[in-house]
Amino acid sequence: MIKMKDVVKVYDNGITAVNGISVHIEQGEFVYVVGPSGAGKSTFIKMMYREEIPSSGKIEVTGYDVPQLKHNEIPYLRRQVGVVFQDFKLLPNLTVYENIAYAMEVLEKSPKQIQNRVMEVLSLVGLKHKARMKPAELSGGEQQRVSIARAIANMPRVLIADEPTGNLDPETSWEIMELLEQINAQGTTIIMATHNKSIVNEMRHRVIVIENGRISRDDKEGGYDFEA
Amino acid sequence: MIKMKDVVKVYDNGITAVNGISVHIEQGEFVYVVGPSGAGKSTFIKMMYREEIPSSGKIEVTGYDVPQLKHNEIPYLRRQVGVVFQDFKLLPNLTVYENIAYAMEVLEKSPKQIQNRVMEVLSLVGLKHKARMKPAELSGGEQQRVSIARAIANMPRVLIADEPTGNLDPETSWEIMELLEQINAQGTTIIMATHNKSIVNEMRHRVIVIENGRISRDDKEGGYDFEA
Amino acid sequence: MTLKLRTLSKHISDSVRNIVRNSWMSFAAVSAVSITLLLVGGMLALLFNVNKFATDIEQDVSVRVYIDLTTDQEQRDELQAEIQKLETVESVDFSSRDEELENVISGYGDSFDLIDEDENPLYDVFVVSTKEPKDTKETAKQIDEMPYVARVSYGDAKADRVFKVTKGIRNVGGVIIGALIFTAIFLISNTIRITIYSRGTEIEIMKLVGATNWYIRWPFIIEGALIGLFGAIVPVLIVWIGYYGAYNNITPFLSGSIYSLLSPNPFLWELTALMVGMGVMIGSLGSALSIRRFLNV
Amino acid sequence: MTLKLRTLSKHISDSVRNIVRNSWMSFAAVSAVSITLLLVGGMLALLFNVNKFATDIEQDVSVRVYIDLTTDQEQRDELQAEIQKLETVESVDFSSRDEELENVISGYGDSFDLIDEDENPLYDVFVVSTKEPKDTKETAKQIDEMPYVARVSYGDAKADRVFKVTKGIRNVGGVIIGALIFTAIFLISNTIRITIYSRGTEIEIMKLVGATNWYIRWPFIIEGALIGLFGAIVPVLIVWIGYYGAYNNITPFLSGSIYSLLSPNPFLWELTALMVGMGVMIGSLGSALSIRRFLNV
Ligand SMILES: Nc1ncnc2c1ncn2[C@@H]1O[C@H](COP(=O)(O)OP(=O)(O)OP(=O)(O)O)[C@@H](O)[C@H]1O
Ligand SMILES: Nc1ncnc2c1ncn2[C@@H]1O[C@H](COP(=O)(O)OP(=O)(O)OP(=O)(O)O)[C@@H](O)[C@H]1O
Ligand SMILES: [Mg+2]
Ligand SMILES: [Mg+2]
Repeated sequence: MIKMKDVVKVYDNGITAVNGISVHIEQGEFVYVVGPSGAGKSTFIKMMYREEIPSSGKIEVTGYDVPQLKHNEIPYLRRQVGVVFQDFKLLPNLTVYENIAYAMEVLEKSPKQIQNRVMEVLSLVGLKHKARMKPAELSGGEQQRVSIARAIANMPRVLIADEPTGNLDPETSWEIMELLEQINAQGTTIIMATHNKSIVNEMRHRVIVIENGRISRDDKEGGYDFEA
Repeated sequence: MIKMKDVVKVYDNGITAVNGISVHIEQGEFVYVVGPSGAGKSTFIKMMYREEIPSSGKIEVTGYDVPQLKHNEIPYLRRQVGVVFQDFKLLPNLTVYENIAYAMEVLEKSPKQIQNRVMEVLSLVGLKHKARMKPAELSGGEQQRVSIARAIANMPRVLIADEPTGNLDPETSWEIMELLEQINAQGTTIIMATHNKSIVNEMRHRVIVIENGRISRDDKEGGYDFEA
Repeated sequence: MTLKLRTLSKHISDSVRNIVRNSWMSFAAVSAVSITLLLVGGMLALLFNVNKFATDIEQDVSVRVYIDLTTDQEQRDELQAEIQKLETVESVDFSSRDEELENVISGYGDSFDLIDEDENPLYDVFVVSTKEPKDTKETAKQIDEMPYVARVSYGDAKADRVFKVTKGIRNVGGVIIGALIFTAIFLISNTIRITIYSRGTEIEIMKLVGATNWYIRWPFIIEGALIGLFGAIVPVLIVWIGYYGAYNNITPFLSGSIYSLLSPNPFLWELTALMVGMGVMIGSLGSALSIRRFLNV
Repeated sequence: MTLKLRTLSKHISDSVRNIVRNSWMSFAAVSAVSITLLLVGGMLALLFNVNKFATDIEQDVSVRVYIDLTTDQEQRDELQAEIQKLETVESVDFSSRDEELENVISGYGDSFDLIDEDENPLYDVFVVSTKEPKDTKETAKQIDEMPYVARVSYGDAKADRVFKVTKGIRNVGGVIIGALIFTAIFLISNTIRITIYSRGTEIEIMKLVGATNWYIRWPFIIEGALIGLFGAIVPVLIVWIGYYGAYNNITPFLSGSIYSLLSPNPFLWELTALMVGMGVMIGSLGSALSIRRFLNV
């Protein structure tokens, strides 16, 4: 499903964010990625859908050779991968509804199908009543939930979530986690970077700990703590 | 220090984010503001430094009659109040160093003073080595810490922090909390909106719970839980 | 690049939505297009009329055929018929030596009052106009070889000077038009580029949620075309109103003279087509080109 | 608004930093300013020379004083002296009736070869130039009342036509200059407005961290001025080079004629001042005005 081999990412400013990571993630797995601030979690994740290109190493996602992908193939990789971005990345001029619909229109789905699915995912994240608002009119947590709704709208084979509960209260966080569990149960691979200790400790899944750009621990049913 | 009386905020889109809040916060207090996503915490906080103007009600902050302030007086209010924004609000074209320095230059402090203080706050948040980078080159948690560093640089009388640990791992979050405790111990009033249950429960302070735009609980040494 | 009809209509509605939602940006872009096209349209209207004026002047350069003093009426008619037969000749007008003298007197001042009609030192003249100004010289030569012709002049010096001046005017006008069109292309596409650059993050997000380059490009191209189109409306209106105003005011003064303004009918339509065409073309092309730098993400 | 020297130098370095960091945006703005100023500068150079040309033509309208046939040498000198005394008169040239006849022959064509010098029907003439074209009529009247003067003409019809044409040229030129300057103001400030609008969030952040309106405004104003200044460099260079090129190429052709181009020396400096002034003024003012909408936050 997702294979990384000796992946290194050195940014233009000389910072080595990922320093030799090799990992296999099977179809249907649920993986937490944890680690201190600036450890390279987001970079690790961004390379999977080619927001960043590794400096060296191999990455394979749902059969695509990601670093070697031609420009015109990238959109098709990204359609297999739903992403909840750490900074949401909502289109500021579109309403909540339109933001989610856009990600579906890109696949040229029928308007009927789009309408139904958008309202469905909006009610899943509890924001059906805010469909007509612009992102700037939402609270931080609401924007985050729209980003989640958009990521799952196309029922992707892989769901990548970077800190999806960072702006949510514990109650809402749990609701979102249950949603992700359901999606995972339907066979979607989930990779989730998080700082939320209680979630990682209570909903046990594979935990990959990244420190200083390297995987320092990789436990099948691990807990959060990565310090000694 | 901070007084609110019957404050209501109805946004242009008709949403009532704050629906009649009255509260007194004394100089030197440390107050958590908690509540579910979209409850009105950020709105409550934004009205203190006039990012938003209440639809009705009175607000007094460090002696300023905030809603009645003339346009040319607003900057002087804001210089008394350091703010950690939920979405960081860093200037994208300035380096980390310059972002913090800008908030001090505005007060026309001497270059020497500015230089010393900027490096000081950067080392307090553990980012001295990233001083020359642009915000876009930082991880989410690093950007958040820059925003914290900027807010405390001018040693404001009031520090307002909206979700300051949302993108930080628990370890770093504790370091930041200790920093805030220190600042509070020096007499700075701190108002902090947060979703971090363990922090609120372990570092006990006054807790204001906001639900549906109203204060549903206000405990001197409360815990996080606001449900039932 | 093959477009489903549904997708096309989606692109169109998306582009309209973008224009409306970015209203101030759209307004700034539309007004930049408007003012540029107004400048181009106005100057083109002026320059094409200057060109017309130059042509009118050139047309006025006629060949003067001085007829032998000994020629009688019949021979003169014969000569006239022969001249008329030349393919390059438009018209032949007779001017008697008495009329010529009057011309001289009125043209050069009345010092010539002194000359009696009996002392008239002038010839009878045929004034020959050619269809094309450029044929003047050749025609003059051909006529010179005909019988009964004393001498032919096409006011060599004067004509050459006129042709030189009109050529100069045309060259300068051509350079100005070229410069204007270049300026318009540059300014309009530059404005569009700036507005698109300020939407770089938006485009990046579109790419990140899986949009293909063409899916992103189309609404921007249509938006550019619409901005160009909307930007052309006001200048086209102004040019029509202004030109009709000028035309109606100036034409009475020119009546009777050899000069006339370009008739609005085909001219304004051509100008309109040019302005709208430029707006739409530069707008859409400018969009398509500016967007490139954001697409390879 | 009172500025500490340190703050001022801070503002200047901030504005330079902004220009460098937003390099593509600055480049787009600078090039929009450049192309606009080039258009304005080029057209102004052209139009001012057209105006000069019109003035040259007007200057050429001289008063012709026909001297009584009975006047002797002494009386003629007396008359010349009297004319010269008029304040409006620039020069008085004598042209004998023989010279006049030659003029007529060469000017009107050689039909006049037939006239013997003995039969010369013309007068001796003083050709009087006035200092200002507008004084022509009045001067002619005054001279007409002097003794020994048979008649005075200033080529009434011709002069009136010349004045009409030059007035027309000047009016059209004035309108074009006005339109160009308006266009330049609009386009440059519009470009600056768009670039500033795309930095709205930045300005809001500045306000949120406690910057006063003037603290935010100054770097933007300076930035606008610098963009105007940088934008003026290339067009100024092109205008200098182009004008010298044109001047050196055209002047030889005009030597001996009454026409001449405006001498580069004061003219190009004035044009430079105008272009730089426009760039800097519009740039800084455009900045100052565009930024307003973001400041009341
Ligand atoms: N675009 C970039 N250009 C240059 N350096 C970058 C860029 N993005 C991240 N970095 C650097 O790479 C390192 C890893 O960043 P990354 O975003 O992967 O961290 P992270 O583990 O997601 O942290 P956080 O938990 O704070 O989000 C950081 O030190 C950061 O400064
Ligand atoms: N600028 C705005 N315009 C219109 N409505 C807004 C605006 N900002 C917030 N709202 C609405 O006001 C309500 C309260 O928002 P607020 O940001 O105060 O919530 P919050 O308590 O901070 O939530 P979170 O924990 O998710 O950040 C939300 O329902 C939101 O949709
Ligand atoms: Mg991250
Ligand atoms: Mg909030």
